[in-house]
Amino acid sequence: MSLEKKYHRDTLVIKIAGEFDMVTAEEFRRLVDPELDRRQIRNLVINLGGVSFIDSSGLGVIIGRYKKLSQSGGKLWIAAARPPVRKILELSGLQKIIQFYESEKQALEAVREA
Amino acid sequence: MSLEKKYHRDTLVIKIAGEFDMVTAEEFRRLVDPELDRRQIRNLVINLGGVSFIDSSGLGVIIGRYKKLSQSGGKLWIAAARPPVRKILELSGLQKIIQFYESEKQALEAVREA
Amino acid sequence: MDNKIRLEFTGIGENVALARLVVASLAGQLNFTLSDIEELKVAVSEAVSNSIIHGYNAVPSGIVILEAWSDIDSLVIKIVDMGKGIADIQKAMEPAYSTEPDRMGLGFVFMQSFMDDLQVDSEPGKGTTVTLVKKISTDAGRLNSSQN
Amino acid sequence: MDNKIRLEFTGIGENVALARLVVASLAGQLNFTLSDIEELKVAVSEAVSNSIIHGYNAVPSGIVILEAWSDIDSLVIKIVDMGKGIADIQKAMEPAYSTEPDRMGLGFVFMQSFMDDLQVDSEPGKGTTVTLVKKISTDAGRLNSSQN
Ligand SMILES: Nc1ncnc2c1ncn2[C@@H]1O[C@H](COP(=O)(O)OP(=O)(O)O)[C@@H](O)[C@H]1O
Ligand SMILES: Nc1ncnc2c1ncn2[C@@H]1O[C@H](COP(=O)(O)OP(=O)(O)O)[C@@H](O)[C@H]1O
Repeated sequence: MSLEKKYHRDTLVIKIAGEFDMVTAEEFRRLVDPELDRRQIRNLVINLGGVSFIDSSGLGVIIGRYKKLSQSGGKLWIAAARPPVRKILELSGLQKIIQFYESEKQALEAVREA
Repeated sequence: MSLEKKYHRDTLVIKIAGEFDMVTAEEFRRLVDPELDRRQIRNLVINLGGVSFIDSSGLGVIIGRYKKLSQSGGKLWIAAARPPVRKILELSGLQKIIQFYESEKQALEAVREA
Repeated sequence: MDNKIRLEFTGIGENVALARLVVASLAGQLNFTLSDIEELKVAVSEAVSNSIIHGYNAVPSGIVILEAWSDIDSLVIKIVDMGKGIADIQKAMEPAYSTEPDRMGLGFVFMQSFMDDLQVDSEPGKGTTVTLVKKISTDAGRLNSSQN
Repeated sequence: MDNKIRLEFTGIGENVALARLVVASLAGQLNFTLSDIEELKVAVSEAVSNSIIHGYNAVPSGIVILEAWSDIDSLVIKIVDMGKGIADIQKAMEPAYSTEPDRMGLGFVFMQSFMDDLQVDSEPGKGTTVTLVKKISTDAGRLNSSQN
């Protein structure tokens, strides 16, 4: 499992690789929440391209960040989810509230145009 | 685990992929022994390029085929073993009695020149 | 082939991956499709995470037991904890119901939608047993579905 | 982190891979190098294969138990069978000694050369317990060895 972060102005990009379960979810929360609290982050892009597995703990931490961002007027974008991961995200109805993009580049373009 | 066989005249080439343990060893024996018995096989080339793991059961079935071939004047050649597999083969002293080649192609060239 | 395994492990997050790995390996020995194996991994991940998070309140002293065996046409997996148990099982299984504010209440939903059968036995103060059953698709069945 | 696992499985060849997988996954949680993990896999493979082939004479009704836990500086693995046992342990451990004509007698040799400690307890008619210990190389130790 690995987590990488980078910034584009008021956008935070998190790239996750490995299995997104309760262990990863906890590390994700510990990495992202201080950033959301301290900095003026308006957009959080989550690149799931390297994620081979996700369960409701991984899903839960994504939705939790979505709620947190919504309260402060921010937005969440999901990029590069592979089919099995996408299946789980869709089963939860996530695509009704969060935009999915094929690649991180496409997500960042959408952020710029928003 | 997978086993593939092909022929070049009196040479039988076996290509193994996966983990070479007691299960693979038994399948190897069941595939190769009837060929050695029925056909006029003088050279057995074992391509270990796809093998990620080997233990003494895998090693044992290779040495068993070496002995069998020696009795009928045949020879055994080993190709493409990766470093961790090679380490195990060498630990057993196998390289003193059996020739190791970098690739199947090189082993087959050596067979032709022998 | 008659195969039965039983895995006992300390209830820490790191072992959820271990439980998935064991079930995936067992399912790989049987006739499951890759997509079946993905679904089994999700269901097992949910049940084991629940034992650790809810059953033992994330205190890493509890033991979780995973038992798995296959009969002719299915793989049966039992996940057992000796944790705090569930008072109202029916309520717990409702979609979006969770006793933890930051969780989704989707664990049982995923187990239900990915498995052919799900059974929950629990007693407050004693612990919880979740039984998951996944049918092995016959070759004929798979042939048909790939023709569709 | 205190982690302890216990895996019980039917003594069939297919489960040797399962035992390797479980140990590799556990070792991956600790500070082992990839080469350490390869060596652990070989040692476990030898011990489990021996329980199946020798302990239970390849009759797939026997149960093999693998227990593993880590203390501060090492991983301890016990492989237990309730099979036929070993009459002369010292003889059994000699290089190239085997009671099976088509086997190599290298199992114990590999366990010994890859592990930091090996203990064999056995009683004819009762069964065999093999204990493998592998030291976790400290970061300092690994740094030194990569500088050599
Ligand atoms: N093994 C368990 N021990 C105790 N309570 C449990 C267990 N599994 C589930 N529960 C209860 O059932 C509820 C619903 O579970 P679930 O659908 O998996 O959602 P979530 O894990 O997101 O809360 C949990 O919030 C918890 O109260
Ligand atoms: N679990 C076991 N139960 C009974 N006998 C065993 C067991 N493990 C090892 N042995 C005995 O010890 C001998 C040497 O074992 P080993 O060095 O692994 O070589 P091999 O497996 O090639 O025979 C075996 O041939 C067998 O007689």
